[in-house]
Amino acid sequence: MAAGIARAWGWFRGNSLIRTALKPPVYLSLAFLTLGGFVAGVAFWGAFNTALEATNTEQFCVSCHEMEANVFEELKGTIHFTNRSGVRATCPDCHVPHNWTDKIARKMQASKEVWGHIFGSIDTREKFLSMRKHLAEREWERMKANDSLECRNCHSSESMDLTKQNPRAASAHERFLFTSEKTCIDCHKGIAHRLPNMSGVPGWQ
Amino acid sequence: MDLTRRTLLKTQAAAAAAAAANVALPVNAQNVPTGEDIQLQWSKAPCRFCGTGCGVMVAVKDGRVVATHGDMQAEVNRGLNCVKGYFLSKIMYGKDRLTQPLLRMKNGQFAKDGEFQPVSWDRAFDEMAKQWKRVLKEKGPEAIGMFGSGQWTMWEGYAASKLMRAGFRSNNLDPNARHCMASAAVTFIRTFGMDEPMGCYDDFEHADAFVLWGSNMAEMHPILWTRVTDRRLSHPHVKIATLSTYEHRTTDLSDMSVIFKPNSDLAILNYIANYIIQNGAVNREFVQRHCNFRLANTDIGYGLRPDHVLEQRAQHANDAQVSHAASFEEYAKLVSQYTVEKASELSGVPKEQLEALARIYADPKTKVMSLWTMGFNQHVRGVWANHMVYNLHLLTGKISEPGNSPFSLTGQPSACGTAREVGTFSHRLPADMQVANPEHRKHAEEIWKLPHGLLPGKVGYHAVQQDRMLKDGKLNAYWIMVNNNLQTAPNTNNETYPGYRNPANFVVVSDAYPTVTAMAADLILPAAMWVEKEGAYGNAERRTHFWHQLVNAPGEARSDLWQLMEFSKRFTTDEVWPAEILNTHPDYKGKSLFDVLFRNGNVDKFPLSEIDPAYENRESKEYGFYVQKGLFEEFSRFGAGHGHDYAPFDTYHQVRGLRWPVVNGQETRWRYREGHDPYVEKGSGWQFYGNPDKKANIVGAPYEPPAEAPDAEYDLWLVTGRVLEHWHSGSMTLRVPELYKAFSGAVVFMHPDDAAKRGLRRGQEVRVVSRRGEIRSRIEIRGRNKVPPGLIFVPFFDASQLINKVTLDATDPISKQTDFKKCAVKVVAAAMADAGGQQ
Amino acid sequence: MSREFHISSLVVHSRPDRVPAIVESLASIEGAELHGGADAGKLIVTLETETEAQVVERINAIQLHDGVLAATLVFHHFEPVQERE
Amino acid sequence: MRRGIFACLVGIVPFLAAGAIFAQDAPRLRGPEPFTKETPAPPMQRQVTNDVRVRRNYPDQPPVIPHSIEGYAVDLNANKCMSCHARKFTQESQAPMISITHYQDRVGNTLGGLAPRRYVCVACHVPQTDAKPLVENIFTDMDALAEPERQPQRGRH
Repeated sequence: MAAGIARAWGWFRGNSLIRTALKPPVYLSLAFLTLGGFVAGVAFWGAFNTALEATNTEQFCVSCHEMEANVFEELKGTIHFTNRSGVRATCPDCHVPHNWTDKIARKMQASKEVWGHIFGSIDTREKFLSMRKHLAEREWERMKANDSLECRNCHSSESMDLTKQNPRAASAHERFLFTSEKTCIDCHKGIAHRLPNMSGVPGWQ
Repeated sequence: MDLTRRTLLKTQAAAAAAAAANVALPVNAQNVPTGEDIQLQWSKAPCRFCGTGCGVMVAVKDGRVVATHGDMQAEVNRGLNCVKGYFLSKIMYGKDRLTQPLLRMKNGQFAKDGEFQPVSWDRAFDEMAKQWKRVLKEKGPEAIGMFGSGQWTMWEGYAASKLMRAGFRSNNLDPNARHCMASAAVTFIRTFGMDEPMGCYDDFEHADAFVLWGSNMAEMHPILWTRVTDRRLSHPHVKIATLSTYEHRTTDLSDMSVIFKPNSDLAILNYIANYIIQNGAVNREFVQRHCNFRLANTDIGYGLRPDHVLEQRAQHANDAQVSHAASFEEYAKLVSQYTVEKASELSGVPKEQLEALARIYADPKTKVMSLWTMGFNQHVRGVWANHMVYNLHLLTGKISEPGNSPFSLTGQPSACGTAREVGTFSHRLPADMQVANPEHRKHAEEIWKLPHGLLPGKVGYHAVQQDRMLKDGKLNAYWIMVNNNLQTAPNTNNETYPGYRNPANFVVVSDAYPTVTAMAADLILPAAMWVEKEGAYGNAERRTHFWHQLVNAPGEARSDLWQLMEFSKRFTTDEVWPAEILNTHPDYKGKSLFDVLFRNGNVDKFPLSEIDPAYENRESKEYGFYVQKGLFEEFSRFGAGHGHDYAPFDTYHQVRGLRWPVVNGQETRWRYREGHDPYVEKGSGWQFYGNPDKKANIVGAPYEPPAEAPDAEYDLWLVTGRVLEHWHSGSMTLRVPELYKAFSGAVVFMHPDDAAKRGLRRGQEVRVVSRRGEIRSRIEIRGRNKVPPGLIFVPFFDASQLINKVTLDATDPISKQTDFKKCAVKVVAAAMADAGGQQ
Repeated sequence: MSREFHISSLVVHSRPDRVPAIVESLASIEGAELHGGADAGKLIVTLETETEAQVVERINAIQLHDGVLAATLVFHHFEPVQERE
Repeated sequence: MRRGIFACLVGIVPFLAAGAIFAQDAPRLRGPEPFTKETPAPPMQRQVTNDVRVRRNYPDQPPVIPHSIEGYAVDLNANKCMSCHARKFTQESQAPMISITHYQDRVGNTLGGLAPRRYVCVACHVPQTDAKPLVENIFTDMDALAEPERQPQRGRH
């Protein structure tokens, strides 16, 4: 794997266009630098955001075998995949915050997953299962910390109509959600993917 | 506060405890405000459903069953029942119970195309006897047949066997157990020379590892599964490995879930044998002292009709059962082809998983219990699959001791007791004896006090063959009891239904409810069920379990036993036996079959006074002797003294069943093992005494492909089976509202990707189409079963979605058991197909 | 919380020589009632309690009694108290 | 006597009698008529989710589940049912506690919690759909038998 990265870097350095681009400028006007910098900035910004959006799709997420064979496969049997009105929650809906700064922070975290992919830390089902608790706990912590922000992007507690919920759900929401005693993820674990070993997790035995 | 209700509950609580402890409560202890009105009479009975054989306590009040609960004293279940068992109280009370015989008639006469009309029992038996006599006269005994069941009580099966074989002189008697565990039964005989498991349920509490081969125990044997989960969750070292073609509730609780391509279990089993040999894990001493090696004939066909191209092409379709003596080296060479790479390639299972599985068997310190049901038995190579798992246990010597146990589970409450021990298969007599063996027939004739040479030696038609012969017009008088074969047989549209409606045939169905099969019959006889008659069942661990008649059947419904005996009165020996036999035995002349079969000095030996006065017994009261006792005691003579011993009749009414052989009042938990089995000689360790040399057979066979596999047009595997809440064809459980509401209709379990690929959504109506037929059903992509892409699962309980119109009538060529677990189908949207059809 | 009533029954396997003493002590346990079985050494006892915890507590109390081999719970049923009239 | 009357009736009302016997949603229990006829698949039924406790047929019957259990884990990792019905969670969840019979193991010892043999809740407790029963069940509640004055018409058939 390390050899592959070295090879890519070698290619990158060897390419003549890139070599030229990397040379320090000999003579350029300040105006050009300013304007050019602005244009380049816009271009870079656009490209960055486009790239960011491209990585923010279900298609991108499941392009990794680890995601496709494990968590995505499990999602398919749940209500977040198919439901009455046909509104599907895709991976980033739940796992990537919608506002920009949180999104970037999450993306930087996610680069770890790329390393995980490259080094094959969960490339078999068995490895994935043995890591599942760790992976799940990280997501639960994140969602707990942001007060289940991604859940609330669709399921706002202000927009709930208790008469449309079954009595058990209505009473639980009234007692725990509206009073802010609990947040979504406290109760709704394992709704999109299968659960890890829950021993020691509060509320489970 | 409702004082009355409290008192009522308290009385029930006390009665339940008293029943569990076998203590009689003094009358005054139940002297509560509502008086004797709320006293319930509690009695024991085995559950009516699967082969587990759970004990239940049944409460009767005013001639009606009002409650049931798990019997605390029953060893099998110790107080637990599954949801079906808990609702046993309601199975007899569907409002559409059949209460009088119904005959198809036009203008007061029987007519094949007539409408069902109520008739008296006399009229029903008259018509039936007329038809039987017509067929006997025109075609002889081979045109008479009967399809029975592993749900018959033992004496009903025994009486049917006597009536068919000795009365009508036909071996065309087969139970629906043929569809259920014939592969297991046949392989027991081929391997050990004797039928039924060597171990017992006590193995559950001793095993270190459970390997399930094609068995979804969590749904199909839920109470045995409680014993497995108990062991697993209380002992962290215990592991469960489940092999299946899809994930289900059992894999949810398994440490290892091994999902393989249909039929490739054969390759996996041979790979494990190879691993055991390659890694020096063979128990050499055990193998040398206790095993023989044999190699099976290969390329044996698929039990289809003989003119089918697959049969024509097969080299050994006609001698599939033959095997040849071989050496260990020859066997080792055969399995050596099954490397981990090859097994992984054939099965689609990762190598690491296969190796982990093989280590379970190879490790001498791990006690392994292998369990299997229909995944193994309903298999075009079911006998081979059974052999292969015995091979693993025999190679490692892990057999016949607590926790080391190859264990075949059964699907019906008396598959073992009635189908196997009593011998209601077309090739069997009681106590593992064979109709083709003249010595065995002679023995039967002696016990039955019948003239020598009376019993026919030709093996009769097996289940699938009966359907084919009905269709072809070679089987013309046919009686079906306690089963719903038109819903449960394979390829029913082409192979079963045409035979029932063939104008040359007269078809009689005895059942408690108007089932699919009953509705296609010419005469329906209303049957008593479960505790409406005195009965005996034999469960999967050789446990014989009795119950008393607790209530009367409604209306004119009568037990199968009464029906069989009553029908026998309509024939004299002169009408059904050959003149040469009667001439040499003139004292049998002019007698009724009832006289020679049931009033023979054995069956009528015990007076009515021996019946427990607390219980009703309709049949005995009618005939003036204790019918059930007479039949059982005559039957038990077949096995006495050679490994099939039963306790005296009355004992079984006291205990919660006993596991045979019962010698000197002691049941046997582990057969063939010194110290546990009284038939094993001291110093021998193990003796597989069913075989003359007291050795077991390790039989080698290869992987062979299934009869039909998905292709470009029919691109999916179809697997059929049961669900927890419904039992078999659902004729009882669908009539219990709670069970019906728990699983209200069959669905097509499909992988979400397969659904998406076909543009199908959850709940959408589809057609499941094979080369043989099609049904309409609905798509389920969630729920308890998670199938892999390329495979669908459809349960068969729903009479409005007869999935067996779609299945293939391929059988194991040796056991003749149908493969309900694999054929090729396609699934298309119903709306689309309809639109296409209208153009 | 709405009140409940719990009805349960036990089989108390007892050493035959201790049965009279056990029977006597049962009388002092609230809600316990003996229905029979003294001859067989298997006492049939029902418990009427308001919570399940009391059931466990009482089984434990019975189990600890000298001469009791085992107290086995056979039946347990509870339902809310119907406040009628 | 009964037979005599019955015999008289047979001649007059064969169709009525047959009609009464088979009056039910035919294909759902008896198969299509004729067998070869195609029948549309019944719709998949909706789960009952009203959380209303259902009266038991007899005290020994396991109560049915009045809510959906779709996606609930009952596996080696987790038991979702117990996260509400275990004793320690019932105050928060307001769910009925598991019966204390569930604390006893196979040999009769009382344990501190759910006995492992009882781990698979769904083996005995099943959710319900709102499907209408295909045929009436005339099982009679023992209370009805015990208290004649409250007894509904007893269905002798």
